[in-house]
Amino acid sequence: MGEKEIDNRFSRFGTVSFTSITKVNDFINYLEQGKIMGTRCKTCGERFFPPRADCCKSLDGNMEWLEVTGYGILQTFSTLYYAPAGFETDLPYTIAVVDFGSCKVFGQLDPAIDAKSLQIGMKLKIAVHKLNEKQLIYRFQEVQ
Amino acid sequence: MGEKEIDNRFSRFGTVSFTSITKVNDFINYLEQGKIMGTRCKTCGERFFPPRADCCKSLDGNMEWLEVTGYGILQTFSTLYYAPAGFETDLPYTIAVVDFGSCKVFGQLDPAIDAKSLQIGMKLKIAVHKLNEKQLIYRFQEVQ
Amino acid sequence: MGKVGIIGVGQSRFVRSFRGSIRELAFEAFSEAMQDAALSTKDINASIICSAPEYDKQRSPSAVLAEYFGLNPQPTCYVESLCSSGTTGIRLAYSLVQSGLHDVVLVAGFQKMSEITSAESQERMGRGADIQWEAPFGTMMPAYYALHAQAHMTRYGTTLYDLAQIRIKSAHYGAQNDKAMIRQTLTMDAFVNPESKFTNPIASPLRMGDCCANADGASCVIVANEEKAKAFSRKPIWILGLGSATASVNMAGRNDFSGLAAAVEAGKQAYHMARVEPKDIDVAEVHDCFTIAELMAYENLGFAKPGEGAALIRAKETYAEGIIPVNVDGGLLSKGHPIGATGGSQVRTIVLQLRGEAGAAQVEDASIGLVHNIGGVGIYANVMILGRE
Amino acid sequence: MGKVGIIGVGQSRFVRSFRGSIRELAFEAFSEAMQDAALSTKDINASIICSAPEYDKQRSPSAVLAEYFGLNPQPTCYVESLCSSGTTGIRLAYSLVQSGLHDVVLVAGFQKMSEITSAESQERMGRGADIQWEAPFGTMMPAYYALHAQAHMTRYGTTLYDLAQIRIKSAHYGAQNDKAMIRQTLTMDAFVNPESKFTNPIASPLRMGDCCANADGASCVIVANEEKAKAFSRKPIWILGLGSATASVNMAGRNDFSGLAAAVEAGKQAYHMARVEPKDIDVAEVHDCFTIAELMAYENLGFAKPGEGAALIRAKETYAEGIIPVNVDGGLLSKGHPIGATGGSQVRTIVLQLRGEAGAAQVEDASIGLVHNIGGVGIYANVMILGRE
Ligand SMILES: [Zn+2]
Ligand SMILES: [Zn+2]
Repeated sequence: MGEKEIDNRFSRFGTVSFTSITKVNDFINYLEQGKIMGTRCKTCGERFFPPRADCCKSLDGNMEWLEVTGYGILQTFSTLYYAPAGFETDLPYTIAVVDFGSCKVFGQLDPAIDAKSLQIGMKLKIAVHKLNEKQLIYRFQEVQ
Repeated sequence: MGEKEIDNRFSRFGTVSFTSITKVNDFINYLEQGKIMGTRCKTCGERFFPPRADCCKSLDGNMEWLEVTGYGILQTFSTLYYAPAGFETDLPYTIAVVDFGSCKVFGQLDPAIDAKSLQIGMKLKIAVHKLNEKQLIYRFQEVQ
Repeated sequence: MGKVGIIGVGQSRFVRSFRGSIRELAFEAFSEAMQDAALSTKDINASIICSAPEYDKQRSPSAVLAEYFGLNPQPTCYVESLCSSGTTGIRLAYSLVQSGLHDVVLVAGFQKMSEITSAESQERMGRGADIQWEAPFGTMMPAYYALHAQAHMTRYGTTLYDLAQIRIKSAHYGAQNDKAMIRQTLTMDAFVNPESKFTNPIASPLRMGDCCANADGASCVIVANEEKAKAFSRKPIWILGLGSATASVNMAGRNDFSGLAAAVEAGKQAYHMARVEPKDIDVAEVHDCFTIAELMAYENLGFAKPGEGAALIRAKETYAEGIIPVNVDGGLLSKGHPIGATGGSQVRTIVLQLRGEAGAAQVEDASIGLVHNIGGVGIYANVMILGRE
Repeated sequence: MGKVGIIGVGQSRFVRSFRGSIRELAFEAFSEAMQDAALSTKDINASIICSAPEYDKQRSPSAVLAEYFGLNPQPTCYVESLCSSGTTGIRLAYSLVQSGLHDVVLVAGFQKMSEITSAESQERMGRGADIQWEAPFGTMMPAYYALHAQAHMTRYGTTLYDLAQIRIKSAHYGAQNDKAMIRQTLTMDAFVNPESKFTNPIASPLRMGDCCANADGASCVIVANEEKAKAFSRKPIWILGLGSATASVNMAGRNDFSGLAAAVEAGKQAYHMARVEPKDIDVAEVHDCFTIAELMAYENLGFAKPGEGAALIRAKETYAEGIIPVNVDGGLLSKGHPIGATGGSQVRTIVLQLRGEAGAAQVEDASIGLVHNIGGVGIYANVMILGRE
């Protein structure tokens, strides 16, 4: 997918990324375009989020990208008051799982949402957020 | 053996020590006195070098200290031209195994010994060496 | 095939900060298990060493420990499945014995996190989840269990009061266990008094009182085939059932957060192999790294129906006198959680119970016991059923 | 008891720097082995994941790989014995199958050192030895094998010329192996010309030409009980013998440096279990992380008497046409040494040889093969004997 000599684009994912090289590095370019993408196996049709380069059913890597769109349903959430190294200044922050029907997505909530207003079953959408000039992430946002 | 709140004396062993806390921390005090000490199980008489706090035969920790003395016989050796982190400026240096009869000892050779003069089977002695104000080690030396 | 028995168990005291190296820590459990089984090193045909990775400095610790135990030239290896490493090691020891490769296999688990810095341990915790898709969001183990607690509370009406009852039971039995790290009893005051540290928020809805603490510790379990077990031991305890399962590391791969699917599956396998049912279990050790973990275990193992775990603890039915005594050694919440040592410590407790040697917390005439040991938030699950006959 | 067979093998290309994550690297070997065995994920009852610790960032990689392979909820765990992790995993898979716990077990080994910095890998190498008693002296793996080379040369008159002959054989076969990292043939000129990088001193007496190189790579081996092996595979290869042993991590605990005592012991066990002798072996893969390691293996496995290993390579008897062909896939010296993947790659080569599918390096009518896989400098040793019948 990438063509540079050392394609370490994935180091740009999230606040702290321990991964830099992956066959799905194009995920980062899609984030830059404001798109959160999963993959779908062209051989068997299986959808994957997080995206994968390989299908464990077809045992091959014949994948296409597919955008996560629309509204999702909040499955569960938690607000953290302690954090691993690198996240201390973000505290408190809320992580959540949201079901978009064709796939589920794990991520952080937009800090603008009042954690007290959260209810499992509520509708949320997803959007790309630039943490700084280099790092990109996605966050769940309120549906107006 | 130690009595301080956090007894991390073993961090003083060698150029780089990844171990700081051990029941045989007194080994470091003996080094300071110029002595290289193994242990002997008071229950069964087994001798150990490196020293141990526990006897795997008697399944207890009834140990006494015993000094490594006299002359040893060089078993084998190698001069390193590449080194792990922290040893780069010491290169080249020579490691060796020397048999003192009642125990064998692994360590570095005194850099004053010409590596070309080394022969398996030759006699060597052992002595404590201060690497700097904090770190202590032992080295094999020529017998005059 | 013949039976496989446990003929020796040992455990170090679990402490905040052990004053020795990992080999010296592991030796405390090793020597206790060897003395318990009345074996010498030549009787051990192989060893398996278990711990969680990167919490201490020694790479490939199995060879270092085997040498310190006097177990050369017998084979050894390192086995890991996070917090369930210990029972994964015992499962593999069972298979090594049952396959005929070895007669007697020793399993030692240890953890000594106190020698790395707090910053180092924070960094490593960040790499326990999927480093590609979840760690970039700032995940930690309490938050993963909190996701499940939130779902359980919403779905079934479980409350912080219910969770506190589990910690109070734990403290009751921890006070009786002289190898436990935390030995003070607790009352509900600790969970309602806003001055109490136990009410500090960690990851909502979980509070400090819902979480176990890291500890330094070691455990050791010796497994033997039927012939050797009968020859060496007056009271061998038999491995009747073994179950093991996994679930996706990524939360996005899960369908339900009100229980651990891997624990349900592992439990089913173990009951099937042992030909017993939940009602046949006389005493259980479950993986209570968090209060919600014990509550989910009640339901996932069939001690209560889904959603009825809270009723079980409210009725005190998981105390030693109840219908299904659980964690009557204080559990991880009171003993502390030295990751690689935890599974072996759970098995030790059940072995002592089935031998009738469990002291103050002895469950009367316990003959069938269960161990539930979880790695990560149900990423790995092992269930083991042990019996006197 | 029934037999245990190998029904699928796979390997990624071994490369300096793989352009993907560890799960994507491991998938290359996984998918090849699954296609080789014509299985789908539901046919796999459990998996074992092998690598050397701390050379990449993902803690507890077994769950991450099992999820990527589509192997939830089947159990998995991580197994490690340094460079022999792969065959330790296969040994445990054998026992899981033979014990009756599982029918089909998949073993995947991987290593991807290219994503940590060179400084990080240097630091980790310093922690591969006993960190309490040897690391403080500045030890590294080449130096440990050099201690053995020095002793072998002094005792038996082995020369650098003899060692170079082993590397030349390796290069000859590496050039034929399209999955090998280093594919150029070599002549003695590379070892006598002072301008050649192969003459650079590393740890006396070993020179650069005597050492294998790190690589990124993955391997996969699928093990099944007799019934499933016959049902799934036209050409199952049977595990006839398994041996495993250890020696002290501390050099001070060893009596002899001219061979590896653990390899001798593991070999004896494997020959005994398989009821064969060294002369019955048609083709062997031995752990040639250094040239001296292959030379010692000739002697430790009984292909030559102690001290006569050099004569064997001088007479070219370990070439494919010789009396005991060794490492005719190029060995670690040419394939590269992706630590956790190495044992599985060795087993794959022998399986292909016994099936008659080894291509240019096929040994005529090979029916019994041997794998010798060493962890550290003989700290761990595994020997496995495979057969067509
Ligand atoms: Zn597909
Ligand atoms: Zn003794």
